[in-house]
Amino acid sequence: MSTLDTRSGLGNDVPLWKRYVAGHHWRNAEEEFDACTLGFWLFLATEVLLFAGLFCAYAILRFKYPDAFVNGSSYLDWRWGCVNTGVLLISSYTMAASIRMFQLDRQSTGKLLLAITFICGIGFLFVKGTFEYLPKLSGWFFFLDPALPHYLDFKNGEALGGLFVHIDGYGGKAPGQFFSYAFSSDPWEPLWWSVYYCATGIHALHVVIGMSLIAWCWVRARMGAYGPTHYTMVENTGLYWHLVDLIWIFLFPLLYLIH
Amino acid sequence: MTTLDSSKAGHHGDHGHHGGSYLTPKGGWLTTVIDWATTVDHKKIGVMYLVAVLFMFFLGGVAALVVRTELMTPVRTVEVQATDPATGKAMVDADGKPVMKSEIRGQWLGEMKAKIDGQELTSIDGGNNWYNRAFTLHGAIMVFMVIIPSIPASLGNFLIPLMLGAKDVAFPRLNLLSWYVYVTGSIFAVCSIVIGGVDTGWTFYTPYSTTTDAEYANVVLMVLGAFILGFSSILTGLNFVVTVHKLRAPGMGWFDMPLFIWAMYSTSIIQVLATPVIGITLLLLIFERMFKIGIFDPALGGDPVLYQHFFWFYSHPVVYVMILPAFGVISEIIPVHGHKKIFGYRAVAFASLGVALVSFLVWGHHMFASSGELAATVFSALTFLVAIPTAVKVFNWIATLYKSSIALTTPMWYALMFLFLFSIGGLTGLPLGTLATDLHLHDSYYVVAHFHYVMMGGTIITFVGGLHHWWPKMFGRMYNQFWANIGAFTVFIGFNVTFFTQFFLGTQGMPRRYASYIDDYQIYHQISTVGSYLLLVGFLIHLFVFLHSLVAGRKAPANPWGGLTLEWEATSPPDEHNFHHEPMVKHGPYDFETTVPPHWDPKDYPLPALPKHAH
Amino acid sequence: MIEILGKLSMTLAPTTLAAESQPTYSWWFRNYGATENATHSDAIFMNIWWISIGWFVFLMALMVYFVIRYRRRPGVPAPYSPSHNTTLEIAWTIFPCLFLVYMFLAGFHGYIEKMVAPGDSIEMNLTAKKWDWTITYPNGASSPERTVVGAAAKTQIGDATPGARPIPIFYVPGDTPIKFNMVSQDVMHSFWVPDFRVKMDIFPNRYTTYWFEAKGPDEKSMTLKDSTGKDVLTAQGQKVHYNDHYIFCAEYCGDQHSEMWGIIRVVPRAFYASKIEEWNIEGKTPEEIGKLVYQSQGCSACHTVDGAKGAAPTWKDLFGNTVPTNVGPVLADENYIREAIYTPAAKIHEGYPSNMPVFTTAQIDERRMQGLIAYMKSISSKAPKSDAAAPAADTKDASKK
Amino acid sequence: MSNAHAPSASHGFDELDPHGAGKHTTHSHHIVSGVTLLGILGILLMFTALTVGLAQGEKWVMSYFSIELPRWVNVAVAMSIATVKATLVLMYFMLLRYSNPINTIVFLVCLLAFALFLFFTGLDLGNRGNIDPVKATAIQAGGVGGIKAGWSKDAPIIDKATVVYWRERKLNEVGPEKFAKMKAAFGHSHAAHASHGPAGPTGNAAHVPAGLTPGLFDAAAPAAHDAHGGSGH
Repeated sequence: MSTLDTRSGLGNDVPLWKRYVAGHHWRNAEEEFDACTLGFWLFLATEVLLFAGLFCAYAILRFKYPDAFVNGSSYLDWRWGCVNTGVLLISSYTMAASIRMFQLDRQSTGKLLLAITFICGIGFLFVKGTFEYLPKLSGWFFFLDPALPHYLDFKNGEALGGLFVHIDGYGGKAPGQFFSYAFSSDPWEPLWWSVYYCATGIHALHVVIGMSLIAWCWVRARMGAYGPTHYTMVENTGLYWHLVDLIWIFLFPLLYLIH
Repeated sequence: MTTLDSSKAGHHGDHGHHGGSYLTPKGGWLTTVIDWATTVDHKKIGVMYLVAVLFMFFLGGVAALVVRTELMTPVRTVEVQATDPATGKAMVDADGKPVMKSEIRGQWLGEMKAKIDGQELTSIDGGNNWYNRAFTLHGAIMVFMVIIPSIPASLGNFLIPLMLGAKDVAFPRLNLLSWYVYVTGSIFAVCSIVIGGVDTGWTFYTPYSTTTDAEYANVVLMVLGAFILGFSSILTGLNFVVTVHKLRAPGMGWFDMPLFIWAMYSTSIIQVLATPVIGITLLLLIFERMFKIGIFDPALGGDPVLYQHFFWFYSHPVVYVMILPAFGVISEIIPVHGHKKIFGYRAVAFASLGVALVSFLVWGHHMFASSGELAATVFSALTFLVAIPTAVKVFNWIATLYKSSIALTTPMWYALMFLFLFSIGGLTGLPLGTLATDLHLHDSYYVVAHFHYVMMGGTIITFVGGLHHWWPKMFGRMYNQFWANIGAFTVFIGFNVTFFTQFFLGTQGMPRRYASYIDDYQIYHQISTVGSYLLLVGFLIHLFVFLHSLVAGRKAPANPWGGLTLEWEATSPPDEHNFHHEPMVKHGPYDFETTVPPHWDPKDYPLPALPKHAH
Repeated sequence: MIEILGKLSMTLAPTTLAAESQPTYSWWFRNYGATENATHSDAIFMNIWWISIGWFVFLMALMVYFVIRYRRRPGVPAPYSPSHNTTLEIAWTIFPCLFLVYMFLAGFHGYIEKMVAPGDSIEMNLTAKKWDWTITYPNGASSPERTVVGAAAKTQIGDATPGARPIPIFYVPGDTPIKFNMVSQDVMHSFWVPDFRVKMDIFPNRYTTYWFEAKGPDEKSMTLKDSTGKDVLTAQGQKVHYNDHYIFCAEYCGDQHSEMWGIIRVVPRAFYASKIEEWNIEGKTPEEIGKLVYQSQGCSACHTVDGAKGAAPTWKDLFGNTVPTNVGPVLADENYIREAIYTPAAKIHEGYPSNMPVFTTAQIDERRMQGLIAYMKSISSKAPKSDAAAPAADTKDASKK
Repeated sequence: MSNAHAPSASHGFDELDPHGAGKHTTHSHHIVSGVTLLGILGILLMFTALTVGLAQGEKWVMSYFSIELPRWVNVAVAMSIATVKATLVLMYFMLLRYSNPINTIVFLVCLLAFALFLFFTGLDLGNRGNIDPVKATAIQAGGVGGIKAGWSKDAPIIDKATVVYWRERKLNEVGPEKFAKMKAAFGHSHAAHASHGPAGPTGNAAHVPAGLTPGLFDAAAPAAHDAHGGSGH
C-alpha cells in the first residue's frame, strides 16, 4: 500500500517491508491484508463473470452451429495450445513459489521466480501471436513455423529478409467484416472466428495486465518492499495470474479439443 | 418543523479544538481544489459524487422535459428546420419561409449527417431523429449516470464508514479512482451527445444499435462510456462489501448494523456480480459495431435475443441496485423521525439479501414478448417472488409507524411519499409479471409509468429525502423546512400528474418511444407534460432551498433529528477522521426506547419523553 | 411441466374472481377488446387491479391513520410497542403469496390462449421492415391498399395527423382464426394490435407467430366507402361492414418507428375472399401486376410515380434514362432495375441513402419482376414504346401458357 | 490524528516474526510447502496430457470403430478434467484451502451467478426455434445494405453469406485447379465425418487429423498431409 513513508519511524537501513505501516483506518496490518485479499477475490469474481459472457456466447453459438465450431477448431493446432497450457501452468507454479519465497524472506529467489513468470507470459504471447494469430489473420508465417514448409507451394511474398513468408490464401481467418478466408466448409465459420478472437483476445489482454503487475512487483521487490509481514501486492498479483491460468484451463479444451 | 427552530442549535457540532471539519479549506482556493481533487476522504468523495450526479440529473432532466414538450401534440411540437443535404443549407420554400422537417417527412436526409459528412448518408431523418436522441439521452443518463450511482456513491460513500464507526472505506484510493472513472465515463457519454447523439434507446438493442449511423462513432462512445461507468460501479461495490466485512466498529455485530448498511451491502453484492456481465456485453457490442463480429447480428448468424439475455442479466439486477439503497434510506428515516425501533429488523435485513438473490432469477420478464414460451413461464413464476420481500419491507415500515412519534419533517414527508409512490409502482408491476397481460402492456406507456414510479418515485424521491435527512450532517447547515416541504409537495403532485396518466396511455395502446400518436391520446399527454413542468418547479425549489442553506443556513447541531446510528455521534459536519475516538457500539441502531440520542439537547429539538421503564 | 401448469391454471385461475361472461370495460381500455382473448386478458388485468386497489387502500389508510394518530406532540411520550412479532411477520409473508399464485396461473392461462393458434387457422405471412408491414395472403396476393391517416374522414378507431406517410390496410375475415408467420428484414420490430391485447416481437432470421380471431363486423360497424364516398357493395348488392384496428410497431426501430403503423380491417369472410381474389396476380397484364406489386410491396412508401420528390428516386421517367450512381452514370434498363431490387447496395443513386431493402426472389418472383419493369416502362416517356410493347406481350403470352 | 497511527504501527511490529510466520494465529499467512506446489504442478501437467489424450483417443475410437459418439461426451470429459484442474489451482496456488473461508464463499457465489446466467439463457435460447439459416442472405444488417469487408471507403460490400462471397472471389482469382489444391492444403474440414452420418467410404484413411497443422513438429514427413480430406478427394 504505502511506499516510502516514514510513519514507522525506522531508518533507511531497515528493509522496506519491515517499515511498512498499515493505512490509518486499519487496526493492524493483518486486517489490512485480509481486507485486501477479500477485495481482490471480489475483483476476481467480476473477472470470472466478465468471461462468463464469453463462455455463454460460446455455448449458445456452439449449440446452434456445432459444425462451424468443429470446423473452425480444426484450424487450431492442439499442440500449440498444449504448449501454451504448459507454459501458463508452469508460470502459475513459479508465481506461487515466488510468493512463498517472499514469505520466507528469500528475496533473490523470489525475484528470480517473478522474472521467470514474466518470461513465461512473454512466451505465451509469443506463441499465440506468432504461430496462431499472425498466420491466421494475415497469411504471414514466421520463418521458423514448422507448418510453413507444407505451404510453400503457395508462397507469394517475403518480408524482413525472409523472416516472414506470405502464403496466398491461408490468411483471412479474421473476425467479422475482415474475414476473407476462401476455403471454409461451413457458412457460419466466421462466427467461430469471432468467438475465438474475442475469447483469446480478451484473455491475452488479461495476460498483458498480469505481466504488467508482475513487472511492477519485480520493481518493488528490488526495492525490498516485500517480506514475511508484508507481501499483499505479490499475493494479489499472484491471484490475478492464477485466474488468467484458470480461464485458459477452460478455454484450451473448448477451443482446441473439440471434434 | 418548529422543533428545529431553536437558535441555539449547533453548539454540539462546534468542537473547534479538535481541528476543522472535513469541509474546512486547507488554504487558498488552488490548494483547496488540489486537496479535493486528490482527496481519499470518503466524505469528500461522497460530496464530489453528489455534485457530479446532480449535474447529470440536471442534464437528464432537460432531456426529459424536451421529450415531454414534444409529446404535447400528436405531431411535431418542437419544430426543426430542415436542411438540404445537397447544399448543407437550411431549407426555405419559394416564399422564403423556413421548411420544417415534419413537412418533408421521409423526403430529405438528416441535417446532422449532412453537416458532418455529405458523402454516404445512412438513415433517413423524418424529423424524429432528434426526438429519438432526446429520449435515449434521458434514459442513458438517468440510468447509468444518475440513478445507479445516486444513493450508493454519494450518500453511501459519505455514510457507510460513519455508520460503521470507521475512519474511511476499506480502499480509499480505489474510491477516488472510482470517482474519476465515473467522470471519465460520463465525459465519454457527453462527448457522444455533443457530436450528434445516440438514437438507440438506452437498451442498445441489437441489431439496431450496431447498424444505426453506421459511419459514426457516437454509439461506440456512448457504449464505451457505459462500459467505463461499469468499472466505477464495480469499484464502489467492492469497496463497500469489504468495508462492511472488515471495518465495523468494535461491538458492532452483523445485526447491530443500521439497515442502510444492510441495503448497501446487498446492493454492492449485486453490483459486483452483475456489472461485469454488462461489461462484456458492451465490449462485444463495440466489437459488433466496429468489426461486425456477428455474435448478436442475425444477418451474420448471431442472435439478437442473446444480446437481450446478456443485457438484462445485468440490467434487471441493476434495478435493485437502484431501489435497494432507497429501501435502506427509508429504513433510516422512518425510525429516526418516528422515534421508534424499526419493526422486524431481521426481516428487513434479510429481505434486502433476498431481493439481491431473486434479482438474478427474473431478468427474462423483459422478454415475454419475444416468444420463448418455456423461459417466459419460468421467469414469470420467479418474477412474482420479488413481490414477497418488497411487500414484507413495506409492511414493516408501516408497522414501524404504529405507536411511534412521527415528526413531520421534510425527510419524513419524503418517506411517506415514498411509501405511497412505491406501493403504486410495485402493485402496477403485477400485471407486467403476469404473462397474459404483459403481452399487451409490454413496451407501452404502462411500462414507462410503472418504472418511473419505481425508479423515480422510489429512488429519486428517496435520494432527495435522504439528502434532506443527512444534509445537516454533510454540510453542517440546516435548511428552511417550510420551503423544503413546499418543494416536496410540488414534486409529489407533479410526479403523480406526470406519470399516473401514462398508465392509461399504456393500457389504451400508446407504445413507448413514439414521437407521434393518434389524437385520442393527446389529452393524457398534455396532462403529463404539465405535470413534468410542475416537477421542474419542485426540483428548482429544492435547489434554492439547498443553496440558501449553504449560504445562509443556520448551523446544524450534531444530531438534529435524534438519531442513534453512529454518524450522529460525529460532529456536523464530521471531522476529517470522522470521530475523535473510535466509537464503541453500546446500543442498537434503533433502540429509541432505552437510549438517549448522542449529543441530545432538549433545547435543540424536543423528543418524545422516554417511557418510564427506560429511566 | 407446461401441461401440468396448464391443467392447474384451467382449474384454479380463470373464473375464480372475474365474471368472465361479461366483457370487462373500464376507463383503462378504449374498448372491450376485439377478440375473446383480449376480453379475457382485460378480465385478468381488472382482477389484479382490484386486488391491488384493495392492498393499496388498506396500506395507505393505515399509514395516514398512523401519521395522524401518532404525530409528535410536545410533551407527549411515544406510545412504544413491540418491534417484532414472528406470527404476524410470517403471516404477512405468506398471505400475499396466495394472490401471487393466482396471478401467475391466470396469466399463464391467458398466455397460452394468446400464444397457441388453433389448428384450423388461416396462415398468412407478415414481413416487417423499416418502417412498413407487408402481409401475403394464402393465395400469394398482398394488399395494395393504403390510407393516409388524418386525411381521410374520421374513422372509428380514432383520428390521427402524423403526417403524409400512407399506412397499409390489411383485410382479414372476421370470426376466423388467423395466424401470422412473422419475420423481419432488418432490425427487430414488434407487432402490436392494442385491440387484440397482444404484441409479439419480430426478429430478422427467425419466425415468430401471432394469432387472433377478431370479432366480425356487425350492423353497428362502419360501412366501407370508396374514394368518392359511395358505399362499396358486394356482388349481392349489400353494404360492407367493417371494423378497423390499429397496428403499432412496439419495438424501437429507428427514425420513423413512431409512424410504423398499419390497419387491420376486419370484414365479412365473403368480402375478404373477393378482395384477395381481386389482388391475385393471376390473369392480369404485366403492367397491372407491376402496379399491384408497387403498391403491396411497400415501394410506394419511398418511390413516387408522378415525379414528386420522395425518399427514393421517382419512377416517373426513370426507365431508359441515365441514372447518376456512386459508380458512375448507369442506364436504367431492365438489368439495372433487376439488380437494384435484388441487390440494392450494388449501385447507389447519387443523393439518396443506401437504405433500400433487399428483396428476394421469394418476394418478387420473375413474373412480378417483369411486371414491375413493364409498369416502369409504362410511366416513362424515355422507354421506346415499340420496344416496351414487345416483351410485355411476351410475358403475357408466357403467363397464359 | 497522528496518535491514531501509533497503536497500529506497534501492533504490526510486535508480530514481526519472519521465520515463524506459519505460527501466526491468523489464517492469512499460511505458507504452502514447496513440495506441495511442485506436486500440484505435476498433477496439473499430467491432467493436461490426459485431457489431450482422451480427446485424441475419443477421435481414434470414433474413426477406428466407425461410430458416432454424442457430442456431449467430448465436452463433458474435457470440462470435468478442466474443473478438477481449476479446483487444484484454486485450492493450492490461490490458497483458498488455507485462507479465510469468506474468499471461498465469494468465489462460489460468483460461480452460482455464472451458472444462473448460463442456465436461464440456455433454457430460453435452447428451447426456441433455431435461427433459420436459409434466411441469412435475405436479411440486411440493420437495413443499411450489405456488410462492408473492412473499414475503408472502397471496401467491397458483401451481399451474400460471407463464406460464399470469399470462396467465389478466390475461385475467380486463382482458378478452380489451384483453388482445389489450396483447399486441400489449408482446409482440414472433417465436419462431414463428424456430424453427417458414418465415416466416409475410405474409413479412417480419409479421416482428417483435426487440430493438426500439417507438419508441425514432424517436418520430416510433409507428404502425409496431402492425403487429408478436402475437396481434392
